[in-house]
Amino acid sequence: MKQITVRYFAMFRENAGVNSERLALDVATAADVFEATRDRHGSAEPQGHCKVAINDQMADWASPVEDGDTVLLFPPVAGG
Amino acid sequence: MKQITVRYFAMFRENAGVNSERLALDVATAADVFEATRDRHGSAEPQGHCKVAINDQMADWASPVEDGDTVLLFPPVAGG
Amino acid sequence: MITMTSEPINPDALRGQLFDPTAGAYCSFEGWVRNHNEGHEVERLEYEAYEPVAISEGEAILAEARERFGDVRAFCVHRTGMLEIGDCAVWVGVSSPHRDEAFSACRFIIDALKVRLPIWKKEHYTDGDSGWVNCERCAAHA
Amino acid sequence: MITMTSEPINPDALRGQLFDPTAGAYCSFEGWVRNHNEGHEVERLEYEAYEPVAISEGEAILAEARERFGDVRAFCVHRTGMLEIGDCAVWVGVSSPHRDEAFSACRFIIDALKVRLPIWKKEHYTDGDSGWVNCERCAAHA
Repeated sequence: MKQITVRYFAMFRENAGVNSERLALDVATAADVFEATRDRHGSAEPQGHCKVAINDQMADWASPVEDGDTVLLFPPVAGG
Repeated sequence: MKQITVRYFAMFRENAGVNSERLALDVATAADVFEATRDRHGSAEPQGHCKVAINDQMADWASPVEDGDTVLLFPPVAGG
Repeated sequence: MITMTSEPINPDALRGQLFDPTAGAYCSFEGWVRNHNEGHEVERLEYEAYEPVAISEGEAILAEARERFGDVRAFCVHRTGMLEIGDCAVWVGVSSPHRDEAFSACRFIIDALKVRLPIWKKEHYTDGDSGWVNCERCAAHA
Repeated sequence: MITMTSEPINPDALRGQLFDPTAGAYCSFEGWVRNHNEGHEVERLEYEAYEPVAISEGEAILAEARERFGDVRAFCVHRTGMLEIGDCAVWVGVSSPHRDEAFSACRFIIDALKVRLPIWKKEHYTDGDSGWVNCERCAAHA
């Protein structure tokens, strides 16, 4: 198990009801974190429409996550 | 012969030494006026790079000119 | 340079920062809050941004623009918080020696900002509903 | 609307005239006097325009832009007289519901203005020479 801090934004935050939470997760990649939090909070947004950052760096869903990492889950963006 | 007022702009005006002049010309088209004034003032600018207006309306070189018309000779433009 | 601000954007002041004696062309783009979107009457918009990554991604986009279009100076500013109809939500300005590069770089930058920056837009409709733009199943009107 | 002016152009005031609650996009272009052209060091520029035809041709170009790009509002202003380095020689502003049309119409308008309006530009160089731009055999440096 890894200690992962997950931060939620926009509709993900509204859905989770918290800005962030620290979770003990059995995960290898950013995609695993996405799935774990989707199961936990019941979001229906497809992963392919979302983005992820690890420790403030944009990342791929296949990027590995390490114990102590902060994973930022970004729902579909709409700047401009 | 037709009485034609010819107006010169930019380098054509500097070349002719006048803003405009009234000429009695044996001309049928705007192109004829261009040639007559080129012979008169010695401009070397090719007609294809220039534009013409008759009585403040943009025209073609093949446009007919009538007695009393004002023909505006525009050297190569460079707006913007 | 890219900045995020909760204050009104002042295009004229920003434009002045792009002056350069070698620049013959300036192109700017602004996104304004309009009163409708996909058939819904919009009353106001709320922008949320995650600034640390919005800034670093924005700077990466500006660097890519310089790499692609050469001798261009480019700035942008994005609003956060609550905006009313007509407010400027995003401003992009580019100056360059010639106009081709100014137009191309400006278009490249706004297109990239819209899809790459962690910024979210919640529309508040005149009927009282609201919805996050681009979210398939989360908007109140979906 | 197109206007010609011998006074400095104020882009911010002009931009305000393009506000419209249905407009989500605004694109502007400015031509600035730069300090060089084709290898020559430019000190200042002189613009001469024949206003009656410049205005009627300019209005025709704006009407063509509306025909091609639909729901766009577009204005432009062109300077006349003597301009210094950094001065704004021409301003084009377009607002529209979406950005594709704003960019395309703005580019169409500036491209057309440059080749269709009876406006002439004389460059004054730092070495004291001067020349009409685009004239093959008339410029002092030709």
